[in-house]
Amino acid sequence: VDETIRLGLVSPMSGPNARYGAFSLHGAELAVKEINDAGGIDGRKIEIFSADSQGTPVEGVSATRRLIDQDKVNYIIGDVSSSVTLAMQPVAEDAGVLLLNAASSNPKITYGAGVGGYKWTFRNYPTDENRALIVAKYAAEQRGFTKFAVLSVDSDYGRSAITFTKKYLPDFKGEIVSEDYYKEGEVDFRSVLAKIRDNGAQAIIMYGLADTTPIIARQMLELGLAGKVTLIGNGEFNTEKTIKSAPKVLEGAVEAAAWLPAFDSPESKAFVEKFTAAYNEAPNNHAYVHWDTVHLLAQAIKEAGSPDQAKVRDALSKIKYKSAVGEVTFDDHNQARLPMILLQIEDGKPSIKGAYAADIQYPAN
Amino acid sequence: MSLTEVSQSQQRRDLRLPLGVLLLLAALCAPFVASTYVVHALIIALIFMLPAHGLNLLVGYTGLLSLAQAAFFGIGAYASGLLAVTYGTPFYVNVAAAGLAAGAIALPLGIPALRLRSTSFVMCTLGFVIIGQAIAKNWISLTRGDMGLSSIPKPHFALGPLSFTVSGTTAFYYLALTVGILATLAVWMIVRSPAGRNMIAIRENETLAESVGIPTWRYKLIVFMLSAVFAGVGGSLYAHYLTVVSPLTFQMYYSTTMLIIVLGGGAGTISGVVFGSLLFVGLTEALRVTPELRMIAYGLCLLVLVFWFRKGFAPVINRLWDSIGSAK
Amino acid sequence: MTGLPILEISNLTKSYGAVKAVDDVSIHVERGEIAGLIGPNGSGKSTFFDCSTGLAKPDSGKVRLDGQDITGWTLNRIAREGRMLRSFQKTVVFKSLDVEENLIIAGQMFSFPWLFSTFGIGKLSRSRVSGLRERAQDLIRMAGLWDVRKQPAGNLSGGQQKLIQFASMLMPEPKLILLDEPMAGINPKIIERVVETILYANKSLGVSFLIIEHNIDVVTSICRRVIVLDQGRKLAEGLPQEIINDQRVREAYLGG
Amino acid sequence: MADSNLSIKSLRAGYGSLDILNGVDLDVPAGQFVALMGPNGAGKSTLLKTLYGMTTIKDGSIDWRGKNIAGYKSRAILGEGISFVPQGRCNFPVMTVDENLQMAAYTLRDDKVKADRDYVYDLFPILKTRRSTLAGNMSGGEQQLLEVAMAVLQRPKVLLVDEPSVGLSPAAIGIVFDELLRLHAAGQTILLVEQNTKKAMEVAERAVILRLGRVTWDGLPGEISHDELGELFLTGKMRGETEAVH
Amino acid sequence: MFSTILEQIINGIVTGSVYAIVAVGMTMIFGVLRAINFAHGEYYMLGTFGAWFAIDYLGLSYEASIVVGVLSTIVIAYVVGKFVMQRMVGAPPESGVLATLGIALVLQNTVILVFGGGYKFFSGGYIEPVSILGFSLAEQRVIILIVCLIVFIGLELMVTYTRMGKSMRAVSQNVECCEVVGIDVPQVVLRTFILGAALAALSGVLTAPVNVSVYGGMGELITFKTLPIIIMGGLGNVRGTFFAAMILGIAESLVATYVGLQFRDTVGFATLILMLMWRPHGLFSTQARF
Ligand SMILES: Nc1ncnc2c1ncn2[C@@H]1O[C@H](COP(=O)(O)OP(=O)(O)OP(=O)(O)O)[C@@H](O)[C@H]1O
Ligand SMILES: Nc1ncnc2c1ncn2[C@@H]1O[C@H](COP(=O)(O)OP(=O)(O)OP(=O)(O)O)[C@@H](O)[C@H]1O
Ligand SMILES: CC(C)C[C@H](N)C(=O)O
Ligand SMILES: [Mg+2]
Ligand SMILES: [Mg+2]
Repeated sequence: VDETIRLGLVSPMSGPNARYGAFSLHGAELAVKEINDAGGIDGRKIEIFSADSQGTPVEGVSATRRLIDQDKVNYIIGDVSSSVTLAMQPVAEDAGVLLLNAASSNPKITYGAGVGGYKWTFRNYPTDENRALIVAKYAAEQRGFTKFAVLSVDSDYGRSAITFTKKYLPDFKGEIVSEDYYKEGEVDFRSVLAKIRDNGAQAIIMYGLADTTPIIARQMLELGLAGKVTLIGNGEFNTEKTIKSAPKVLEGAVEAAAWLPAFDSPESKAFVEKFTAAYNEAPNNHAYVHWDTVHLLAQAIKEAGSPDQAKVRDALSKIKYKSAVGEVTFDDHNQARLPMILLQIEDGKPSIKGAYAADIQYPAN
Repeated sequence: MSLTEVSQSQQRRDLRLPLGVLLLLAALCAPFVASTYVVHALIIALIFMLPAHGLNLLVGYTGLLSLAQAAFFGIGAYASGLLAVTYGTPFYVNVAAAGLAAGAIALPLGIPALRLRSTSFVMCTLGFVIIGQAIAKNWISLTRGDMGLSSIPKPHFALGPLSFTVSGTTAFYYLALTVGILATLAVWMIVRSPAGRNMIAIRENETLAESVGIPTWRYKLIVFMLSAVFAGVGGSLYAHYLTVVSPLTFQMYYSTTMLIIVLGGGAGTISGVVFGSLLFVGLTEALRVTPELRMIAYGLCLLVLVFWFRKGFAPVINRLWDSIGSAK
Repeated sequence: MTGLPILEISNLTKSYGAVKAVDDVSIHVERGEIAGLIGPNGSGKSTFFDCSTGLAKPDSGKVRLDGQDITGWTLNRIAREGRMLRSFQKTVVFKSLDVEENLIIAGQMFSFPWLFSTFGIGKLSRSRVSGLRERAQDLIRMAGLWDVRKQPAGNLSGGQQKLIQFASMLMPEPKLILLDEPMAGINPKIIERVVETILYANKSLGVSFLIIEHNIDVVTSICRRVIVLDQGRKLAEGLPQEIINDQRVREAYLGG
Repeated sequence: MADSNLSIKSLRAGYGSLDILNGVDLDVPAGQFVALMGPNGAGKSTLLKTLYGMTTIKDGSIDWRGKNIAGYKSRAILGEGISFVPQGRCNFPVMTVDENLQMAAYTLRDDKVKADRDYVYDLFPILKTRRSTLAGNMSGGEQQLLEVAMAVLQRPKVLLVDEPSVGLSPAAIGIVFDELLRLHAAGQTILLVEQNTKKAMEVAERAVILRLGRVTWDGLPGEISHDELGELFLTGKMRGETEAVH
Repeated sequence: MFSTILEQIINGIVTGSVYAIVAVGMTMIFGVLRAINFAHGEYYMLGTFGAWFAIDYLGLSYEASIVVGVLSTIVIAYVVGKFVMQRMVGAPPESGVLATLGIALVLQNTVILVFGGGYKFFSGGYIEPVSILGFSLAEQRVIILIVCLIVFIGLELMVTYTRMGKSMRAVSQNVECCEVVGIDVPQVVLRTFILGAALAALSGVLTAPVNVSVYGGMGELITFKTLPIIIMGGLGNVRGTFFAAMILGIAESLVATYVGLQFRDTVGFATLILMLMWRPHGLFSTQARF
C-alpha cells in the first residue's frame, strides 16, 4: 500500500503572478522537507505535486482536476489569487478532496464554506475584512488621519479590501477623497499622485502588489509627496528592498500583513533562517503562509490518526494549532481565526505595533 | 468518366462512414475509458470549440481576422451567470439567452467595426475585449466587479415532472459533446450552402464579390453576429461548468487561443477546428511540464505552424482521411 | 422594344482634387444595343463606370436603369436588383477558388436572391446549383479554360484571368453588362470567340452591352454606336465609321 | 558584339512542383528585337519571369554573355543588365509618379539619372502632368505608361517586356512602340511578349511562338501571315484543350 | 486648476514619448512586412534586461548599460530577423500574427527561465527631480523627451530623403516591384526590423530608471499600449505615430487624473475605436485607389 501522503499545490507558476507561485512552492517544499526529515507523519512521508494556475480561474480548475484525477492527491493547498480559489472550491467539493487555502483573502471564500456550503474548503489566512478594519482603525486612532486617497490594485484583493475599508471608515470619521485602481504592471502613477497631492489626502490607502510599491514610492518622491502623504495598507512595505527604493516616502508607512520576516517569535525567526539558507533569499508572506499551512495540515493528519480525508477534516475543525504568529482555530465557516500583524516603518525599519484578530460578520443567508 | 467518378466516391464513402461512426463511438465512450482529467480536458476543448467554430466562419470563411471572440465569450458567460444567480432561470434558458445576448451586442459593435479593413478591424476587435474587461471590472452593481459571480448552478433540466441535473464530469461531457456536435453540424450546413460560398467570395475579394451582387455588408454583419452567438453559447457552458465567472473571462489570451485553434487547425475547414481545439487544448495540457519551458515550447510550435503548416493541420488530416477513403 | 433606353446617365461629374475625371457626361445605352466607350488613357472611362455602378460616388448626376433611378445604390444592389453587371479593368478573380467556383459564385446571387434563401439546402437548391455548374462549364469551354478549370484562378495567366472575368458576367442573365477592356491581353483567336459570345448573348439572350475597349477593330465591328471621352468630357458620339474618321477623335485618341 | 548574347537551352521551369516551361530553346543575338507570342497560358510570362529569376528552375541553362545565370536572384540579374516589365500592375501605388521614376533608377547612382527622367517626361507628357499624383490613383493606361517609363530608366542591355500595350490607347501604343524601336536602334536587346500580334509583327525582327511551354515556331515576321499565326495558336489550341482529351 | 491640467499634459507628453519611440519601430516594421509585431514590446523588455544585467552583474555605469542593453537587443533581433521576420515577406497577415505571438512567448519565457519571474530592481539613471515651469520632473524624463525628439526628427529625415527610407516605403507597397527595380527586400526587412527593435530597447533602457521594476512580462504591456497608437498614426506613418503617441499619452494622463486610474488601459483602445468611427483609415494615412 502506498504510504505517502499526496499533497497538491495549486499556485501561479507562470503569468504575472509567477513570483507568488515561486515563493509559495518554496515555502511548502521547505515544510515538507522538514516534516519528512523528522520521520514523516507517523512514518508516512509527504510528497508534493505542484500545478500551475497561471493566476486564471480556468487554468486553476484544470490544474486542480489534474491533481485530483491524475496525481491522485488527497489534499490541495491553493491558490494565491482569490478568483482562482473561488473557482477551485466546487471542484474540490465534488471530488471530496480537502482544499486548504493559504493565501487568498477574499471573504467570499469562507462565506461559502463550512456551514456556508462547501464542506471541504478551509482557509488558513486572514481576510480582507480583518485587514481593512485594523488598518483603518490604526490610521485614524493612532495617526489621526481623516482624509484618505485610495490607490489599490485592480483585482479582487485590492477591490474587496477597499470595499471593507469603506464599510469601516465612517466609524472612525474617515473620508475617502479619491479612488483609483491600477492594473498589474502599471508603471506610471504620476497623474494620480499629482491629483492626490492636490486633493489634500493625508494618507494613501494602498492594497497593492509588492512590485509596484517601489515604483509608487519613487514617483511620490518625484512629485514631492515624501513626508507629506503616508502609505497605509498592504504591499510589502516592510521589506528591505522596498524601503531602500525611497526611504523618505516609506518612513511612517503603516501595513497590515499576515506575517512579515521581522515578526518576533522564535518559530518565525527560525523559519526565516532556514528559508534564507535554503533559497538564498529572504522569504515573503506567501512563503510563510504556505510553509505554515503544510505544518497545520500535518498536525491535523496526526491528530486524525489516519490520512483519511473525512477524519482529517473533522480534526481540522477542532484543531488548536500553534503557529508562528499565535494559536489558530477554525470557526464554523472553516475560517481560521488568525491575527493580522500591524506594523509601521520607523527609521527605515519595520516596527510591529501589534497583532489583531477580528471575528468575521458573516452575511445572513 | 462521370460513371467512374460516382463509383469511386461511393467506394470512398463506404470506408469513411464506418470510420466516422467509430470516431463518434470513441467520443461517446471516452468517459468510460479515459481518466476524469482527460474528460475534463475534453470538456474544455469542446467548450472552446464553440467560439472557435464561430471564429472560423469569420476568419476562415469570410476573411475577417477578429480578436473579439473572448469578448462575446465573456458576454455569454456573464449573461448566463447573472441570469442563473439572480433569477435562477433554467439552464437552457441561460444558454439561449447567452447566445442571443452576445449576438445582439455584436450588432451595434459590428456596424462600426466592419467598416474597417484588415489591421484596423483586428485592433478594433481587440479593443472590444479590453473594454469588455474594464466594464466587467468597474460596473460593479451589475457584475460584482472583480469578485466575480460564483456558485452558478450546474445545468439543470426540468421537463414537466422530469428533472435532471448535470452534475458530474461525465454528465457534463455528454452535454458539451451534444452541443459541440450540434454546432459542428450547424457550421457544416452553413458553409456548404450557397451562403457559405458567398462568404468565401467575400474573403477572396470583397469588391469583386460585391460586383457580382453579393450584399457583402449584410453578410459580414450577419456572420459577425453569428460568430458571437457561437461564442456566447460557449461562454454560457463555460460559466456553468466552472461555476464562476470573473472579469478574467474577457482575456486577450482566450482570443488568441481561439485564433490559434482556427489558424492552426486550418482556417476555412471544419475538421481543422475540431482537430485544432482538441490539439491545442490537449497540447497545453500535455505540455504542463515546467511553465516557462511549456510556454517556450508553445511559442516554438506556433513558429513551426507558420513555417511548415501554413494552412494549419487540416490539409494533413484531409490527406489522411482521403488515403483512408481510397485504401481498398 | 420600347424606345426607353435601358441605361441613361445624365450630367455625371466626378473629380478627384483638382482632376476632373468625369465632367458633365451624359450617355445612354439603348435596349438591346452594344455600345462602345473609347477615349485616350485617363479620359475618365473607368471612373465613369465606377460612378454608374455604385463603386464610386459621383459628385453629381443621375443614373437611371430601365427607367428606375439607381443613383446612390450600392454596387451589389445594382448587380442584384438592377441586373447590371460590370467587369474591372484591373483583372480580379477569386484567387484561391477554382475557375468553376468562380463562375458559380458569379451566378448564384441571381438564383438565390434572398439572403436567407441562400442558406437553403434541399432538392430545389441542389438542382439550382447543378444548373449553375452546367452553365459554368459551357462558358469555360467557350473561353478555352477547360483543362485549367480545377486550378485556383489566382494561378492562371493574366489573359486567362481576364477570360474568367468575362465569363463571370455571362453566368447570370443580366439586362446590361458594362465591360472594361475585356479584350486586353487576350490572344487574337480567343478575341474572336469572345466577340461571338458577346454577339450571341446580345442577340439570343437580349443582353445589352456598354464596352470600354482600346482594340479599335473590335469596337468598330461589334458596336452599333461609339461614344468618345476626352479629358472627362464627351468628345463625340456616333456610328463607328463616323467616329474613326472624326478629326478630333483621330487627334485625341487614334494618334495621327 | 556577337559574343554578348542570351542563349536559353532546354529550360524547364515553373511554380513549385508544377512545370510550365517544358524545354525551351532560344538563342537571342545581341541587339535583336524578338516578339514572343502564343495563346493565353502558353507560358510566355513564365518564360520572362524565369529569365528574371522569379520562378523555380528545374533544368536547363540560361547563358548570358558566357555566364549561366539560371538560378540567380532577380537583383543579381538586374545587375547583369537585364530589366523586366511584368504583366499586370507593377508600380508603387502610394508613391507619386516622380518618386516611382526615382525608384526605378534605384540601382543607378550617376548624374545621368536626372536627365533620363526629363527625357521620359518629354516622351510621355501625360506623366509630366501627373508627376505628383500617386501612381495608384492613375488610370490603368497611365500606369502602364509609367511602368514602361520605369524600365526605360534602368538603361538595361536586355529589356524583357510583358504586354506593354495592354490598356493603352492606339495613340499611346504608337508612342510606346516607337520608344521600343528607338531603344532597339540604340542597340538594346528586346524580348517583347505581345497579344497584339499585328503591332508586334510590325516592329519586331523576329517572331517566336510559344505553346504549352515549348517554342513551336521561330522565324521572321514576314514569313508568316496573320491567318497562319492565328491558325498556329489554335491548332496547338490552348494549353487546356489538348490535354483535355484524357 | 489650469496648472494641474498643464502638469498632466506634460506628464502625458513624457509618457507619450516613451510610447512613441516603441511604436515608431513597430509601425515601420508593419510598413515593410504588413504584419503587426505582437512581439515588439519584448524588445523593450530585452533592452531593459540587458541594461539591468550590465548594472547588476557587470557593475557597469548607467551610460554603459544603455549601450549593452541596445546592443544585446540588436543581436537578438538580428537572429529573429534572419530566421523569422525575413521569411514573413509576402506571407498572409494571419501568419504574421501567429509567428510574432510565438516569438513573444519564446522571448518572454526564456528571459523568465533565465532570470526568474520576479521583479528586479533597476538602480541606475538620473532620478533626481528637477523643476521645469514650476513642475517637478525626474531628470530622466527630460532625457526621454529630448531623445524622443531627436529620434523622430532623424527618422522623418531618413524616411523622406535617404535611400534606406525610400526603399522601406517601396517594400511596404509592392514587393514584386522591388525585385524589378532592384531593391534587396530581405535586407530592407532585416534592417528595418533591427532598427525598430533597437529603438524599442532604447526606450526600455531610458524608461527603466523611472519605472524601477524590471520583469519578464513587462513587454506585453507595452505592446498593448502601442497597438492603438500605430493604428491611429496610420500604419507605417512615422509622423502620424508621433502625434498619435502624444495624443494617447495626454489622454491617458487626463483620464487617470479625472476619471480614474483603472480606466487608463482602456483609454488607448477606446480612443482608437472612437477615432476609427470618425476616420476609418487612421489620422494620417493616404489611401490609393482600388
Ligand atoms: N503563380 C502561378 N502558380 C501556378 N501556376 C501558374 C502561376 N502563374 C501561372 N501559372 C500557370 O502557368 C501557365 C502559363 O502562365 P503564363 O502566365 O506564363 O501564361 P502567358 O503565356 O503569359 O499567358 P497570357 O498571354 O494570358 O499572359 C498558366 O496556364 C497557369 O496555369
Ligand atoms: N482616386 C483618384 N485620385 C486621384 N485621381 C484619380 C483617382 N481616380 C482616377 N483619377 C484620375 O482620373 C482620371 C480618369 O481615370 P480613369 O481611370 O477613369 O481613366 P480611363 O479613361 O479609364 O483610362 P484608361 O484607358 O487608361 O483606363 C485619370 O487621370 C486619373 O489619374
Ligand atoms: C497576490 C496577493 C496579494 C493575493 C491576495 N492575497 C488575494 O487574495 O488575491
Ligand atoms: Mg480605365
Ligand atoms: Mg502573360
